[in-house]
Amino acid sequence: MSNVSVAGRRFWKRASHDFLRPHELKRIKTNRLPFFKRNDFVLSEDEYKDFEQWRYFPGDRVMITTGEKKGTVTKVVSYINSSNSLILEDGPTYRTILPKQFWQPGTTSYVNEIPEGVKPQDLKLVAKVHDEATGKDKDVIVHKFEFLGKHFNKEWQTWLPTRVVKDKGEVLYLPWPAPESPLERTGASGEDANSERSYYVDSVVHNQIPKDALKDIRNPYSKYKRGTFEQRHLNKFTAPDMPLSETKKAYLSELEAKKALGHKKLTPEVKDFIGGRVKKFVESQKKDLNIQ
Amino acid sequence: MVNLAARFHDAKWLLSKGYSPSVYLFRNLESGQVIYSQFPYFAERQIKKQFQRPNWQNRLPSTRKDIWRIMSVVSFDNHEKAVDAYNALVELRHLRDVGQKKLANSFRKKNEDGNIWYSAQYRPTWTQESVADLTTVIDELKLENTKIFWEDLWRKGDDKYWNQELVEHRQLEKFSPREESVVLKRLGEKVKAEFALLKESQNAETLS
Amino acid sequence: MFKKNISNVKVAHFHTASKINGRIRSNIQIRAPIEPTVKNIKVNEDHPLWQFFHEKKFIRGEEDMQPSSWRSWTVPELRRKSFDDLHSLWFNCLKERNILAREAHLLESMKVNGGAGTTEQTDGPHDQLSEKVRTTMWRIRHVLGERQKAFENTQQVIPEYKQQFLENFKERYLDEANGATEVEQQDLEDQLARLNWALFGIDVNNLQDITINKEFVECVIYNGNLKLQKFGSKEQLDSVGVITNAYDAFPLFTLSQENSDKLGDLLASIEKNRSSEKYAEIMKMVPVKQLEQAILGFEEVL
Amino acid sequence: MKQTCVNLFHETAATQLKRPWKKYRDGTLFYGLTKAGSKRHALTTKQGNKTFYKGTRASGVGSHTKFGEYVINWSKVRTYVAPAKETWNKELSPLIRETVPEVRNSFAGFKGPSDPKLYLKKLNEYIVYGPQETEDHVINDRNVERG
Repeated sequence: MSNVSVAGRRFWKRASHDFLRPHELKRIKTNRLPFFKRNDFVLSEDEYKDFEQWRYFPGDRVMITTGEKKGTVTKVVSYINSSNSLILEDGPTYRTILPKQFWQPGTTSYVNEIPEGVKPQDLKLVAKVHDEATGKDKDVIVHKFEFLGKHFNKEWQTWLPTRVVKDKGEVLYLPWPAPESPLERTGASGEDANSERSYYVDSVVHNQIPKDALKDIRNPYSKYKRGTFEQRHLNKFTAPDMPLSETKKAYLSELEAKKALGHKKLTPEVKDFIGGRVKKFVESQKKDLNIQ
Repeated sequence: MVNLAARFHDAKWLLSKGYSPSVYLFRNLESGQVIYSQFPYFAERQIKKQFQRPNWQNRLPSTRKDIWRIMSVVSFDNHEKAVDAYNALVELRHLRDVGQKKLANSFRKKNEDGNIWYSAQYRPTWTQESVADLTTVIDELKLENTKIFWEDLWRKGDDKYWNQELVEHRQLEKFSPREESVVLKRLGEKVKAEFALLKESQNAETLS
Repeated sequence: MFKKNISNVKVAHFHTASKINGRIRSNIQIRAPIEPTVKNIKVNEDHPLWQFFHEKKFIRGEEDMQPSSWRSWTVPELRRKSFDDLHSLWFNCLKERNILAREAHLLESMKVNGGAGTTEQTDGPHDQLSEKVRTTMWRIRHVLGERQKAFENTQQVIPEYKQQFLENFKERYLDEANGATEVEQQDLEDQLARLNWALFGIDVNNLQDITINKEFVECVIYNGNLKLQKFGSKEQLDSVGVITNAYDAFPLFTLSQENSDKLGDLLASIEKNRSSEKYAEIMKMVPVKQLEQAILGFEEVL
Repeated sequence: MKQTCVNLFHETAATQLKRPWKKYRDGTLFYGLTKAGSKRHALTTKQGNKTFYKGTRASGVGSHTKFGEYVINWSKVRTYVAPAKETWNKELSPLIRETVPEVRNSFAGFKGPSDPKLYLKKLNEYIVYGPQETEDHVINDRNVERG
C-alpha cells in the first residue's frame, strides 16, 4: 500500500518461485538438511479458490477410486491448500519422520503415519437416495455431477454453487453437507444504517446525481468503452487492392469480351459433325484392336 | 558593532544598561547542542567557552544563525540571580565535559555500537542534558520566582523533575523563525517592566 | 581595578575554583538527561488531525484488525443507497484508508514483522483492509454510473411513455378520489405532488422560485384538467370542455382540497376571460406567454 | 594483456580505485558496484535533458507574471467536494461484517439495472407509495431482491 506498488508486491510474491537461478536452487538443495521430498505442492496462483474447483466440501461422503484404498467410502475432513488435495477420514496415509516440535499430544515416536492428501479427481461423491422399492435410504455413487448457478444456502448463510446431477432432462439436487453446529449470524439485513434503503427513483426530469459529479463517476476515455463498429472503421482497416499489371488487364478484358459473346446453342449440323468425328475415331480404335 | 554576548557582563552592568534579568538557551537544529547566553543572541566566543572538549560526537557547533533556535528563556526577578544561573549553567557544562565526564557518559542513551544514540547528525541527549542542568541550577541555588518561557513545552519533561515552588512554566508565543529576535526583544521588555514594578514595590516597602 | 571589581561582586559558583568566595559546593552532581514527554502537550478534542486516528487510538490492536471478519460493500447493497449516502460513504472510505496508511507507515518505521511494506510474501492486515475499502469505492462509482445510465436511458424513452403514464395516473386518481376519506384525499394530494415532480419537475409545494417554461405549462394544463374532473359536476365539465391552453387552466391549477368550493367562481372567471376582447389576442401567443398572462390576470383578480 | 585487479597490482591506489578493468563498451569508466541489473527505470527529476519536467503532481498550477508574481489558475488546483455537514452520514462504515449475508439482485422481468422500464416501474411505485419499500423492493427469504 504505502511504499510497495502492486507490481512490486507481485514481484515479491513470485520471487520465491521463479527468480532463483538454477545454480542458486542447486546450492539451496545441497545445503539443506535432508527431508522427504514431496512434489505435490502447487504455486500459489494455481491453488484452488472456489468450491467449483474443490468439488467436495468437508463433511461430504466420498469413495476413493485409485490407490491402495480404492473402493473405500469415507468422509472429507479438510482441504490442503498447498497441494490442492483433500484429507479423508479413512484415506491413504504415509510414514514420515516428525521432528519433536510438531508432535501432537499422544505422539510417542519420531516415525509416524500421516494422512495423505487425495486429489478431487480421484474421488466420487456418495449420495443418499430414497429407494421406493424398499422404503429406505440407500447410498448411490454419483458418476458425474455439475454445477448449476448459485443459491443462498440457509445453513451456511451464504451463496454457494448448486450441485446437480442431470439425467435425461431430470435434475437431481445434491445438497452440501450442513455445518456441524448451526452458524451464529448477526447483523441480518435491514437492521442498521448500512442496510437501510435511502434511494428512491423520484423524477425523470431532475437527476439526483449533481452534474459536476458525473465527470468523477465515469471515465469518458475508458479503454473498456467499446462503442459501435461502423463501415468507416472497416474501410479504414481494409487495405486497398493492388493495382493490376498490363498483362493481367489484357487477360481480363479478353475474358470480358468472351463473356460478352455469350453461349450459343449447337445447331443440328454441328451436332452431326461432332458425332461423325467421334464415330470415326471409335471405329478406327476398334479396327486397331481387331488387328491385334 | 560589538557583539555584547562575546564577553561576560555582571549584574550591575546589565542593570545599568537596561537588560532584562534573563538567561537564553539556544538549540542547534542539526546536532541538538545547546548554548547559554545572557543576551537574546550569542557569540562565537561563547561557543568556544561552552564546548571545551569537542570530539566527533560533540562537535564544535558552527555560528550559523539559521540553525540555532531559541529553546527557552529563563527569567528571574533580579539580575544577580540571572548572572548566577548563567555562570552555574556554564560551570555545569564544564563539569559534564571535564569533571564528571564518565558519569555524564553513563547517563547517555547508546546505540548498538556503544556510541551516543544519533540519527544523522542529531543527538537528542545534548538538549535533554541542558534541561537537566537547568533543574539542577534552580534547585541548588534556590532561585525563587523563576519563569521559564519554552518554545515547546514538550521539552520540559515530566513535572516530577521540577521544583514547583520555585519555577513557573510558560509557553512562548508562536512565531516564525524570521521574527525570533523581535519576539525575544519584546519578551525582554516585558520581563524588564515586571522587574521594575517589583523593585518599585520593594523600594516602597523599605521606605515605609 | 578589574580584580577588585570581581571580588566585590557576589557570584554563585559550583566548582572548586570558587572556594575563594566561600561557597563550596564540591558535592554537586550532574543529573541524568530529562526526556521530553507528550504529557506536556494538550490537543483539542476536535483537532482536525484526529481524523487520521481510529477512535483516537495511537494504533489499533489486533482485535480491531481482522481482515477475515470484514468484507467490502456489495453492489446490490450500494444500489439501496441515495447519492448523499454514497457520497458520505466514499468519504468515510477515504478517511479509513488514510488511517490505515498512517498506521501502516508507523508500523513500517517500527519494522514490525507482518506490517505493511515489509518484504513479507503476504500482505499485512493494513494492505488487505485497504484493498477491501478500495473495492467498496470502485463499486460506489459503478453503482452511480449504472444509475446515471438508467436515467439517460429513461430520458430516451420518456416521450414515448409519458402520455400513457399520465393517462393511467388520471384514471386511477379519479377512481380513488371517488368517496375517499380525508386521510385518503391527503394521500392523493401527495401522490399528485410527487407526480408533478416526477414527470414535469415542478415542486408544487414550493412555487416561489419556479421558472415559467414548457414543463410548467404542461403541468398547469394537466393539473387543471385533473382538478376540473375531480371537483366539477357533469354540467360544469360539459360547459367548460377539455382545457387545452394554460391561460384557462391556471385558475384551476390553484385549486386544492381546502378551497374546492371556489370552483364555481373560478369557472365564472374563465368564462369571463373567454368573452373578453383580449382573449383572441392571447390565444395567438406562445404557451409560456399565455401562462404569464394568466398569472398576471389571476393576481389582478386576487 | 588484459587489465585485471591482479595485473595492475603495481599501479597506484587511485588507479585501483578507478578499476580500469571495468569499463562500459564506449570506454567510459564504470564506478558502480555491479554491471548487472535492470536499467529500465522511470527517470528521476535529475535525469533527462533540459526539456524534461517531471513535477510532483502538485506544482504547475499557475503561471509567472512579468512582475515576478505567481498567479494561480484555480481550475488546475485539485479540489475535493466533501458532503455537506447536514447530509454527511457518518454511520455508514467503509466495510461490512463478514457475518452479514450478501444480497443479490434478480431484476426479474427486466433487462438489468439500467433498463428504462425498470426505472419507470420504480417511479410509479414512488408516486403511489412515496419513499417507502414496496413488496418488490423487499429482500425475499432466498436473499434475493428485485433491485
